[in-house]
Amino acid sequence: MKRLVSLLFIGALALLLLYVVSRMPPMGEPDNPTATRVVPRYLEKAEDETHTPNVVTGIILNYRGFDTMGEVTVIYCALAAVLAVLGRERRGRIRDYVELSGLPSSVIVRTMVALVVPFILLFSLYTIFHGETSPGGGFQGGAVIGASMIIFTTIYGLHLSSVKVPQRFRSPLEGSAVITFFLVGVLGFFGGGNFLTYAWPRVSEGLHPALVTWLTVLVEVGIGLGGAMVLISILFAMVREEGADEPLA
Amino acid sequence: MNLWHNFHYAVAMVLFCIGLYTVIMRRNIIKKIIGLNVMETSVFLFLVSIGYRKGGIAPIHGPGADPSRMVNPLPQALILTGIVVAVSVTALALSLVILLYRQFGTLDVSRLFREEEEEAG
Amino acid sequence: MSGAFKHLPIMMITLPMLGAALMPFVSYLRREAVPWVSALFLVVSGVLGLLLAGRIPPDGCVGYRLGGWEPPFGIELKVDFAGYFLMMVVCGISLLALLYSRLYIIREVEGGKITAYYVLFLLLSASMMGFVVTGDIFNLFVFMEILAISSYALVAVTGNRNAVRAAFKYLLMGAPSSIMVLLGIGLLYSATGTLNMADLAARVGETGYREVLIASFAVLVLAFMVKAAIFPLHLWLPDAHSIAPSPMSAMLSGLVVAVSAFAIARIAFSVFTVHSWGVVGTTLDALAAAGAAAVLFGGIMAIYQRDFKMMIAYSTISHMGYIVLGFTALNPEGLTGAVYHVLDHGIAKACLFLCAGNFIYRKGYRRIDQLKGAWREMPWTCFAFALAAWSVIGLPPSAGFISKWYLVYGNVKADRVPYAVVLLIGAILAAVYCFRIIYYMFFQPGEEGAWRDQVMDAPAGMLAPTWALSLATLFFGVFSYLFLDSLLKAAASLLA
Amino acid sequence: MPEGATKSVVPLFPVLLPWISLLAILLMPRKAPRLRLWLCFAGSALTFLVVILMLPGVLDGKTYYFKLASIVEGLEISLYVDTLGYYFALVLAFMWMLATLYSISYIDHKHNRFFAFLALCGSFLIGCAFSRNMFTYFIFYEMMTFGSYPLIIHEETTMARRAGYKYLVYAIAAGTVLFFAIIANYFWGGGVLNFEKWGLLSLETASRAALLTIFFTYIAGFGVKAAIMPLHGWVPDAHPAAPSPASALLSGVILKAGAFGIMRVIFNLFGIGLMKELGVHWVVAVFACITIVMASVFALTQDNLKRRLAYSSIGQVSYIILGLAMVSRDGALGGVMHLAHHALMKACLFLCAGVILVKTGKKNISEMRGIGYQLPVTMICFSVCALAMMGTPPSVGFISKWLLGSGAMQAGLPVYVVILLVSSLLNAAYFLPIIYTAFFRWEGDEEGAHHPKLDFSAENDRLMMVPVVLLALLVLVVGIWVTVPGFPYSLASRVVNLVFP
Repeated sequence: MKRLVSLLFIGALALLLLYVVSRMPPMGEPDNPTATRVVPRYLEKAEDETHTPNVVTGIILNYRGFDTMGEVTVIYCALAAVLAVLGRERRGRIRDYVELSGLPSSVIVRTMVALVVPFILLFSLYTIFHGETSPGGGFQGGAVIGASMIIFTTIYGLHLSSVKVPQRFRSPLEGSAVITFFLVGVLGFFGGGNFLTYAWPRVSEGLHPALVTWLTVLVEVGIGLGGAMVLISILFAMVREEGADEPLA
Repeated sequence: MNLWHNFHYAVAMVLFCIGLYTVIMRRNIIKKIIGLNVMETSVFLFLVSIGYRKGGIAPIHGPGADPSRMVNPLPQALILTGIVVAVSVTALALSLVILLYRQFGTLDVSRLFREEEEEAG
Repeated sequence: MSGAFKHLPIMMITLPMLGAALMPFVSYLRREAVPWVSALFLVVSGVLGLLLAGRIPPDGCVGYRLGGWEPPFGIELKVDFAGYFLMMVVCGISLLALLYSRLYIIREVEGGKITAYYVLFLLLSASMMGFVVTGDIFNLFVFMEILAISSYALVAVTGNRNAVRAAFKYLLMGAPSSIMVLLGIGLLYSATGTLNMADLAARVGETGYREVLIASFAVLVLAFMVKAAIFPLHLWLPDAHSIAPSPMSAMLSGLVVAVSAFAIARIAFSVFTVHSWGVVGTTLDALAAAGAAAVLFGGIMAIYQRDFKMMIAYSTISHMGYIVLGFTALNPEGLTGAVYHVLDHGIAKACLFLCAGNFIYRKGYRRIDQLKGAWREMPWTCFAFALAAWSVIGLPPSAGFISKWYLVYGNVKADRVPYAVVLLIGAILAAVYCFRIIYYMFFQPGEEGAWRDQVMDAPAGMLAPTWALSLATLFFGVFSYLFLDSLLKAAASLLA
Repeated sequence: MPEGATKSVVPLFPVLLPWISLLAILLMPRKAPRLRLWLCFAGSALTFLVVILMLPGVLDGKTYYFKLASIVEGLEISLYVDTLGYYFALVLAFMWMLATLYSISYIDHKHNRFFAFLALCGSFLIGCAFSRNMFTYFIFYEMMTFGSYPLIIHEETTMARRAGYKYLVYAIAAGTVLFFAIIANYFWGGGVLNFEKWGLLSLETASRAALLTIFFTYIAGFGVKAAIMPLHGWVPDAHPAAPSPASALLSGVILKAGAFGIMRVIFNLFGIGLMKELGVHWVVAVFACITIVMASVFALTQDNLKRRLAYSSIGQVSYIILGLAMVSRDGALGGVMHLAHHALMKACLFLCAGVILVKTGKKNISEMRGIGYQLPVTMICFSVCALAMMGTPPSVGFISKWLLGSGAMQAGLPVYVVILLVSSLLNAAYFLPIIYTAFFRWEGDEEGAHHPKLDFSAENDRLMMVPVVLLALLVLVVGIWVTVPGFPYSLASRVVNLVFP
């Protein structure tokens, strides 16, 4: 019965949504509201105004930088949420639960991972620093770093990876994305602009392009670092299986 | 007909409903989370398709890139944020699942909630 | 506004975020400092807000362009008086709940999670402050997500099985609704090509895609109805709000749902403005009907609860209906009532939950009949509870009376006498469930051994926030004239 | 700012002074309970003194005004002393003082709670009397309603709890209706609720249907407090359950707050002109008549003394309502004056009942044989007041009934006179047996035993006897020297002259 009602409800919803779709502006036409409003300016002026050839990066970090600040806060929030649910590994006691993780694997796999991980890290750096000219950016780079640690952890176990990225290094850096954004934002005040203004009006004209570029890169690095640390911490919190055998309550 | 022309949107909507169905009807909570992700992805598909432009090129300035032919970069920027949000929600949901599994030893939603009724009654 | 003052709103929002980001570091240095440092950030934020007092023109709004980009190209904060007012409400109540947490939370949450608790707490309040003043609809979504994720996690923070289950239920309803918000924003964007609320308002009137607009409005309203727990979509609320640790229940019940309900008003008035009410009117009518049902349903369910936190949670459902009925009246009085109700409901509900927390902290009691005779042992908590309940019922001179006055008046003015009557019945129901508890606490002899004969109330660190809130219900009732004039003007300009 | 009013802080003092009593209770050391209670009394006496000091000004036709807060344009919380409000304030401040004095030796447990709420209710009631508009009135009225709840259930017996529950149910429902009435008035009446004119609404500003809605919701809202049948249900339970000084106040003053509200509605908001135009006052009058007769009939069947007095109060308050509903000059005068007259008589009766309860422990009339010999002073006072209630001259009861009868003739409806006569007969029917039982029956009288000797020793408690005797004397004095300035007539006639220009 419940199944039938749900099916009917969802079917009706689907029909309604399809009807709405049929009334929407045709996709891809150049005279759609989406193509004629707001966006042309981004496409035409972004390079001059944000000094990033990649318009998407320009929008993310500059025009809509505050959204991105929200975004890094969301991911930071997710970390805090995961930690609030699962708890962080305790300082110093990490050995207790190390042996539970780490898949048994052959020498070939272990060697390959050890060889590949540095290259992945290098690639992530490229992604971070090249974000403004090509697809990529801070968060993607951070995610790549996180992915490298996932591979590493699955093969070598939590203990070794937590030695490589110890808590005392990780936890202060987890908020670095938010902090960077905040600092860059506040610097905007002192440069005579608003929060998150990159092109400080008070600084002489000649400095502008370089300043904007450097601030953009700074933010990218902050996002990358913070994102990576957050992902690694989430990973550790989830891999950790302390007292997993018996139900707690 | 517009629906045919907008088939990207239509697919997104159908995916959305499939995701919703999964969330509502599946009893396994991991499948519910998968359904959630399907819903999210469908909306991303929807938004990216809004930004599509016939014969468009990537919105990156460079030699030979004509701004008037570039696709709409705004939805892409929004989707990046959206993806991060989706990842965050999924991470939280999965950690809740871990905890639920530790405590109840089951992923079956009907068993989770049947117990609740027993406790209440 | 000129000079450095124009930066204050953004600092109010971002400072708690910064605080949250710094918290792991603080915790690494000295874990005991975490609650105090978190409180410090909220205090600074609140002080900045106080500096703004009198600088927001009541009949207009102060725009703040982030990154200096003019709208609609950049993101804009639109701080109108109503938004500023709600920001201060959020800041104040969060601060008190945070201070309360310091002693309470070590009982319920294991040590390793406490830092995460404060991080989430700060993010929750920062996101709510951003949520009420942002002028960009996608930014609204981002803040809403921070809000949602931190509240899911905070429900589960105790890690006990019911809490995790309630949090998961909450997430299972909350996350799809977030996705629906995104879908609604997508639909809106496809029909107008812009995300700035003011620009949207201008475009909504001239664009030709009526069906898309209606669909988008309906989807947004539906999604926010889940977030605000308005009647048929309230299923997650009673569990989540009653099982969460008490200061968290105070935040969730007092602020989170109310702010979400206010978001509907923001979208209805700032995006789909007057000239499209004809288009979206049916949705608003349906919403009002749902609100009326919520008032009655929540009130009746609250009467039948045995667990007092559960009762307060159902009362919240009822009060969300009040807010909805207020702004759907589509006149300044109704909207003022709704905004003022966010304030007084927030204060009173937070106070009730903190009182409930005091009982749980001292005695571990959760059932209503265990409160018989509580007055002898915990008089201060009981008095605070009575004062807050006074406001929940809406008796003069509490703040609840003022908002009830405007809600009913707005509805009468909008020629919706049945809804006005529903509001009054809601107040009667509130009186029934509140007076029952007051009666038990003060005038009923307790069971043998349930309560000691000497006064042993909650520690001062917990009583102080409780009492601050309960006195605030009186303050905002007696001194409501300080705000109402401006709020009415702000409401009128929001509706214009 | 109302026309011709003097801006003055004076109205604020009576409202704030009772809070001194409250502070005294909260701050005084626990070791000096007696001193604390005397401070309470000092607070209420001081209140009365301040009210008295305003008398010359009010008799000169001055009005005082003090603004507390203005919520928005047209909606303010402010105090305003006009003749009608002052009249009510004078009555209640006096009653309050006597009740506080009486309570000092009457209340034997939980002093703090009782005196605190006594003081609070006093403050709120004076706030009611001095309200400038319906909004302010409502605020004070509601606070007073819930503030009197602890007084009613003070004894904490099962009966008191049940009565308190009933009281709450009625009060909440009535408050809600009243709230709606005020909103309707505010909206349909053009956003004004002020009392300073005699007739504010008119058929030009509002439609007939709207005016009728407003009128009847007001009557229903205040009717619960004023115990118009069928809204009287809480009264017969609350009075016997409450301690005697609280019952004296309930029927002496708190019931009158409802009647006073109706006065404000009829005189100030609607005005006599509009009342005549609308022509619905007869509905209220019919309800009042039914109440007068039925309450007396119910009173006959009660054996519990306070319950009988409670039913008597229900009937008597409806005299006031009837007087107002006659829409005639003398009727209104009688109604307004009866407010004070009934307060004097009924408060005295309840205080006597309290003395009987404390000294002999007897509640029911059938047990009171020969009680006039045990408590002679009390019972003489009781008899004086009971006779006054029947309308025997020379007493205040006679004055009221005379004026009401004359008003009925003015209104051209002699049927009201018949009602009044019937009611007087019924009053006699339920009061005379009490007097008879008290003085002409005694233990063993059927066997021919001699009646016992008069025994004054039980009445040595001056704190309780002073209010009783004072009230009984006033019942006579006010009934004889009617026109002394400060007595009800001097103020009520001014009011009526203003209402009927």
